[in-house]
Amino acid sequence: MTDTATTTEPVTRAAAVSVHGASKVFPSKAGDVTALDGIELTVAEGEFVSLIGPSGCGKSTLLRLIADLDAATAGSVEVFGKPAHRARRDQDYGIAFQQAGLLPWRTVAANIALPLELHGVGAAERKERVARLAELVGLSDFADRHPDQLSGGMQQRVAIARALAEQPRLLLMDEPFGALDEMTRERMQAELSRIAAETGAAVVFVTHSIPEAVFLSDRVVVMSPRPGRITDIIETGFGADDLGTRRSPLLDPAAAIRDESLRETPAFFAKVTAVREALHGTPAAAPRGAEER
Amino acid sequence: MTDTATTTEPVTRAAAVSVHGASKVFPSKAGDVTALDGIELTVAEGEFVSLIGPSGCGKSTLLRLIADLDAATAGSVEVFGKPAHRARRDQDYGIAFQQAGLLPWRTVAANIALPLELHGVGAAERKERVARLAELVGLSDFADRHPDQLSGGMQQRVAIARALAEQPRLLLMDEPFGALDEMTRERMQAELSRIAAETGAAVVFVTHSIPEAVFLSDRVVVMSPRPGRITDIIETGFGADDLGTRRSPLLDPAAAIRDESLRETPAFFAKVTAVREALHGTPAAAPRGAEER
Amino acid sequence: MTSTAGIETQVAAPGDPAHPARAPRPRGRRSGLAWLWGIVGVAAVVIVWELYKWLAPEDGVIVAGLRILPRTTDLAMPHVWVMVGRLFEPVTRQEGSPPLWGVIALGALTTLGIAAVGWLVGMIVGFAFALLMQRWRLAEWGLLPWIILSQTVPLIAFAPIVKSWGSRIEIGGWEWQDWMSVALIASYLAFFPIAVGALRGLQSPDRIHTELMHTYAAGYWPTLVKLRLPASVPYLLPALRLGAANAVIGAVVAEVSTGLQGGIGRLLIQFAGQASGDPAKAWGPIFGAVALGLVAAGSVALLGVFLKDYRRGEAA
Amino acid sequence: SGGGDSPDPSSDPDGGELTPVKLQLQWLPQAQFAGYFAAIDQDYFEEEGLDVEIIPSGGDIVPQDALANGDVDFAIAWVPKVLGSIEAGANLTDIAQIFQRSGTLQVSWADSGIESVADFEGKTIGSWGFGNEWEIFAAMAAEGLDSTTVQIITQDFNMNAFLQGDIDAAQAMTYNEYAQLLETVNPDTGELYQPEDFNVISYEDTVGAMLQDAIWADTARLDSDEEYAATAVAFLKAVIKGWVYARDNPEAAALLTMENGSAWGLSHELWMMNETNKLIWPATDGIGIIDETAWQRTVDGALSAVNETGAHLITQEPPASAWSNEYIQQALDELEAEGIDLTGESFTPMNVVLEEGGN
Amino acid sequence: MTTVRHAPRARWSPAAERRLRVIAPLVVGLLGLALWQFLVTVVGVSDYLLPSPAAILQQLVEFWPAILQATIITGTNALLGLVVGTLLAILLAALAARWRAVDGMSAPIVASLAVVPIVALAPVLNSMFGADSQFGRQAIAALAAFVPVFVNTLRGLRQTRPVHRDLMHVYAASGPQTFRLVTLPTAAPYLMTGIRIASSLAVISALVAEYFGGPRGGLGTFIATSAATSAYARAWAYVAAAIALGLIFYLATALLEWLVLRRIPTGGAR
Ligand SMILES: Nc1ncnc2c1ncn2[C@@H]1O[C@H](COP(=O)(O)OP(=O)(O)OP(=O)(O)O)[C@@H](O)[C@H]1O
Ligand SMILES: Nc1ncnc2c1ncn2[C@@H]1O[C@H](COP(=O)(O)OP(=O)(O)OP(=O)(O)O)[C@@H](O)[C@H]1O
Ligand SMILES: [Mg+2]
Ligand SMILES: [Mg+2]
Repeated sequence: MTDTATTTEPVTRAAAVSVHGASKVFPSKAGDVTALDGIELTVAEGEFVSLIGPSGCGKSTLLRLIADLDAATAGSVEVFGKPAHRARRDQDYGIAFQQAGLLPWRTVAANIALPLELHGVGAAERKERVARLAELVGLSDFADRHPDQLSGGMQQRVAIARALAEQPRLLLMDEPFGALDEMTRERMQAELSRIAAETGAAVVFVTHSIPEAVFLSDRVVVMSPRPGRITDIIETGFGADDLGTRRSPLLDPAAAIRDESLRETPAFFAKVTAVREALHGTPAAAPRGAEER
Repeated sequence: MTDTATTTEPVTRAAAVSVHGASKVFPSKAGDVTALDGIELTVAEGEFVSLIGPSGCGKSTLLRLIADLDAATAGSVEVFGKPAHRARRDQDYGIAFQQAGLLPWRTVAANIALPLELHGVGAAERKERVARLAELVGLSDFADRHPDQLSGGMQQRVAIARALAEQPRLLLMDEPFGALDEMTRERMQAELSRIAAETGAAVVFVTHSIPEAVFLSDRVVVMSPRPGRITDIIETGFGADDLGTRRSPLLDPAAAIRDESLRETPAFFAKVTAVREALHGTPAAAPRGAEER
Repeated sequence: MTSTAGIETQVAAPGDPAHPARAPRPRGRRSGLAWLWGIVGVAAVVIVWELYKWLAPEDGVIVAGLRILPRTTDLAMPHVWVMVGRLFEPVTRQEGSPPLWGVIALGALTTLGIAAVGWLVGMIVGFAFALLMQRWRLAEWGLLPWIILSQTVPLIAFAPIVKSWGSRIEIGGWEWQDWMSVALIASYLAFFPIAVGALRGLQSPDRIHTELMHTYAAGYWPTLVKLRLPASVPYLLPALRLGAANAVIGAVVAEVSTGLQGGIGRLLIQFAGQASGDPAKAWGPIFGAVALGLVAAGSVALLGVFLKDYRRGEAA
Repeated sequence: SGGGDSPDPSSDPDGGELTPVKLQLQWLPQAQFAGYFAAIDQDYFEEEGLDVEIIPSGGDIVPQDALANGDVDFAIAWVPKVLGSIEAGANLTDIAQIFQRSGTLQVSWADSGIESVADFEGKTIGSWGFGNEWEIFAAMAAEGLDSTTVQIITQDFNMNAFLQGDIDAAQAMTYNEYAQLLETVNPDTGELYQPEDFNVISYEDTVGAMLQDAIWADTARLDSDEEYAATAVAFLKAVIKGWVYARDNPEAAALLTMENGSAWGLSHELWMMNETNKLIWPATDGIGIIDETAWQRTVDGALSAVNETGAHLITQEPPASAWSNEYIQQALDELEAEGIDLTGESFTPMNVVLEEGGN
Repeated sequence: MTTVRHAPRARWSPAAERRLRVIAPLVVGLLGLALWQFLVTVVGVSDYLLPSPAAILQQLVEFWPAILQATIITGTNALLGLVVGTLLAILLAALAARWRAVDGMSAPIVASLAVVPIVALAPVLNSMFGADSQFGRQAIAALAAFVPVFVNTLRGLRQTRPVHRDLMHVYAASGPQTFRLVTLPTAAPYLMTGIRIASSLAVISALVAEYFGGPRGGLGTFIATSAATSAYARAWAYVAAAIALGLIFYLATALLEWLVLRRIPTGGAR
């Protein structure tokens, strides 16, 4: 635990993510689709930021720009002060998707080891790191299982371990718990909160769930579609003692870990309501049939 | 609206659903699985009941017993006072699943018409009923579309219209909104609430989502797994003026329709907390790796 | 092109069969491009053929006593232009002899007719088997292995028996014709993919759909008509396409085997007999047979256009 | 002319109604079967009160099986193959031996040194299989060679395997495959190959010589069905007239085969007609008469032949019912009266010029 | 409306099901044999054309060494063809999956190969490669095997899930690494299915090719030779060997498929 945290010690002063004036246009036969327009977003080191918004508002696209899975049409995307593609090559971030995306023919351990293998980490070190990561996500007993022998929640934990394998200081997650049932999901949220605090990594987290965003984040970024824009940024202020940044886990990791009981506090409920209102504008139901495809 | 409601007028005094001492054992090579054990449940006419509980606690199994998709190993399952299989043959209920389960080669209208066609309803009447149902779920403009041209939420609405096609007094729904994103889901919940009120049908609703259960239901049935048992029944008391039964929609349909604003009331939050506690027992996270498969 | 897709039934796809692997592209441009590349592909074969014939030794390339690349003599590999040119010359020197392509086209049409009958019979039989196997699992277990095994029986071995037994059938004024034996053998090859494809198709409805029909208290026949048949279309179409290709192959082989006159099979052996003195002539019916197979498979693919509503599941 | 005055029990009672008859050939229509086509074309069958349908064969149709199964009434087949079928249980009788001589050759290159069957040892020998290989095995057996001392290659429909050197000696019928060779351009000279380019072993000159195209009938029906026996005689009469016509009008007969579905050109068919005539004529005892010595020689050859799996063509003498001159003799006798030349003593073959590709 | 309870199919316990899956085809097979023998011995379908199973068995015993020899020859041709055809198909499929142009160019050729009858190909291949070697038959078996393997492999190579592709991109993995770690394992089950289908095709093609020229000695040759002299019982004994050979190939490849699928589970993980 302490030695994963040591990687954050030689801290560069650059933000984990800084996006300036980024936009993304997808050409299509029925005309161009502006998925993102004029996005400005900075994520500090160690900060947990959620992106929330209706389907099609460009949350995934924004995350993919940061991960250099797509290139921005305009604007700049920097990760730890470097262009996104440099950061990708330097393996400065870990990523997890809605689908765990494990290789079904590899065991849990081999799945976690995949990025290490690709980047030439020696077998002995690999083994040791995988063991530590499996421990971190609570799957030590399942290291030799294949993914199809795991529940959805367990698969997602393997994916998170894999994303953490190279001790990145930034974690990108696109609805990682979207496919889980609500109870498993709440448990996973608590675990993610703990893991993020323990590793001190910054997290950009895409979700559809307001309580999830509120429970996990230091800041919730609310987006709206067509074109994809950031409409609001709401700070939760839970467990934080300075503005916009979670209390450094180096000082007191435990303080940053969200507790289940948080969900039942009025403060939590108030933030949920705030995000809901930011999202819906008015709390009325949308007109019938007007729902987007 | 009023004439769909007329079907509830010749009301039999029997409950919509009454399950007594029902249990269900699935044989498997690794020994028998007791999916349900000693279930006692009565759903009154016009009542909205949600089943909630962790994965594998037997929610779907219970719903399938009521729908006569499986037969109980012991105990009795009655629908409107008849054995479940009689009720199925008499088409006393409509059903909808997590997946909309529309036939992809049929248009929206033809999908809604399917049960009518199967039961020999004449073309003219069929057409008229389908038009009314499409109107009810707000899809009149989409009657000639095929399912692949609809969004997930729209597909789910078609499935609900189909379930209502034969004006059943009982609606069975197994996580009908499970595959939708949260914002669409909230909208669908409001619509279902309206539809249930307008048609006066009793609803048995399976869900994983506590807010969903609380928002929709007159009563929330909390279940626990291994063996599947009912551990708690929580009355919400929203928009109800007598115990356990929603105010009869014949008297005042509008009063039974939940409003979006309900979600932001402290009463709602209190019920959510109550159900959560009933579910989790203690609000602490479960031990790592112990999650069920 | 169409029948490459036709072989898809042979794919017992593990997992989700309708799982789209790529983002769909604009359809028109794509098929235009496909045609273009297809033409380039054929041209490439022609060029490779001629280049090889030009560069390689007469006796081919022999490695360790084994000829791994073909001879390049005119006997073994006539020039492409000679083969094509031969198509437009008369069949024989006899006065009034029609051009070779005409005879081949006529033979191909004859075979196409016979193959079509074989295909129809194969479709009916294959479908009947599929229905039987879908209805009773025991029938599936008992029959399916034999249906698979049936295709390992060399059909040439029983072509004479079919002809002989057929020739004894005479019902009233109706008499068994020799071409029917050929059609029957063609149907034997055609029925296999259709039976397997139709079975997969009939079994393809999701559990959610079969249960829905159950909750509607719909019996076997309504379920079949409203659910299983429409759902089987995406599986059936490639199966029918493959069946058509098989029917043509079966018809050609059976023509050769039973000595039926008039079809392309007969031309194949007749002209193959002349291949020593007139090598290019023997290639005519080979091209004809390939064209015939492509036409047969392609026309079945056209069926898919009329059934496109039933193929929506493929994309969704 | 002669049909009316010949005693024909099958047509007389029916008052001129024709008796339907099916004849199974053993290969595609070609001049090898010109006599039968001529008999139809010249109405000889009709004159005998018969309505004959000729059924060509393909790769796998065994004529004697079609006959034994009752699919047809008469069949043309080589004697040795039918001997095998008779031993397997077919009940057939050779009622006319149309070809008096074997037309099978084994062709090799002039410089190959293969001059006789004895030279086959260690060589690659071509044969079509399908029962055509027994003559080779019989001839080899007479030379003390067994089937394991040579490599037998199945030839396909043409002579390419031989021309390209895959086989040292190819099986060829005088009337067909040999012509195919002579219709092919010699790449060295640019001209057609010439007979001097080849060594030719004729099986007729070996102990292995076997009787070939014969007309077979169903033994049991001959014995029990008088009408069938009478039909056989009438059939043979027309067939003989057909072959006489083919002998006397080879061009017309060759053209006839082309009309009946041969894909060859006229030069090839004419060659085949001419060579076929050579196998039939002169027929010392009259066309179709079975020569007992030749028959015995065929039987002996069939008994001695063993293929590479150790299978014998036959293991015992065929029954006496396997051949009979009774019907052909009766037919000849009746035709004799009409003054037809039935021996062809004066037959002189013509000189046919082959053209490239046989077209 | 009807009393048929069709939805839940008759349920057997897993053990009973496993047993029935073996017993059912055996019963059907025995019934077929019994019917055959009955037709021949009792109804009196001529034993001459359709020999009884007993007669075939007797020939099978008598000519066992020769039949085995022939089976080995044909089997070797089929096996070589299957292996070579499979390798070529994988190679070309890999190219076609990589370059659209190769895909487009190979389409008409593969389609043609799929519809060309053996009887058309055999004489041509004999001319090209020589009738004195088994190469022609092996080439035909290879071509027959090529088509299903190519089509399935190409399909399989395109099943790579976008999430896996993204993942490899994120890891800055090289092309060969991606192919080895993701593309190939994803395609493997499809490849196996293709090989299983190709296996019986290869056998039947190698056998039928023997009808149309080349060295004697294989099953096809002796089926033809035996039938030509009406030795039908012997012919069917060879046919039985051909069926057995096809079955062996099918079962062997099915086993291979099962082994690979066991090592590469496809379901479950999403
Ligand atoms: N590869 C692409 N090509 C064309 N359009 C695209 C592509 N990817 C995304 N889009 C479009 O960009 C917009 C934003 O998509 P994006 O996937 O980022 O939304 P999202 O917020 O992640 O939605 P969801 O909540 O459904 O995941 C959508 O309108 C989408 O249709
Ligand atoms: N057909 C079946 N055969 C064997 N076991 C079954 C079957 N259906 C359900 N079970 C078992 O019964 C138990 C209850 O299953 P059920 O599907 O009712 O749970 P659930 O509450 O609906 O779960 P989920 O929330 O995941 O849908 C589980 O342990 C499950 O494994
Ligand atoms: Mg997204
Ligand atoms: Mg469930």
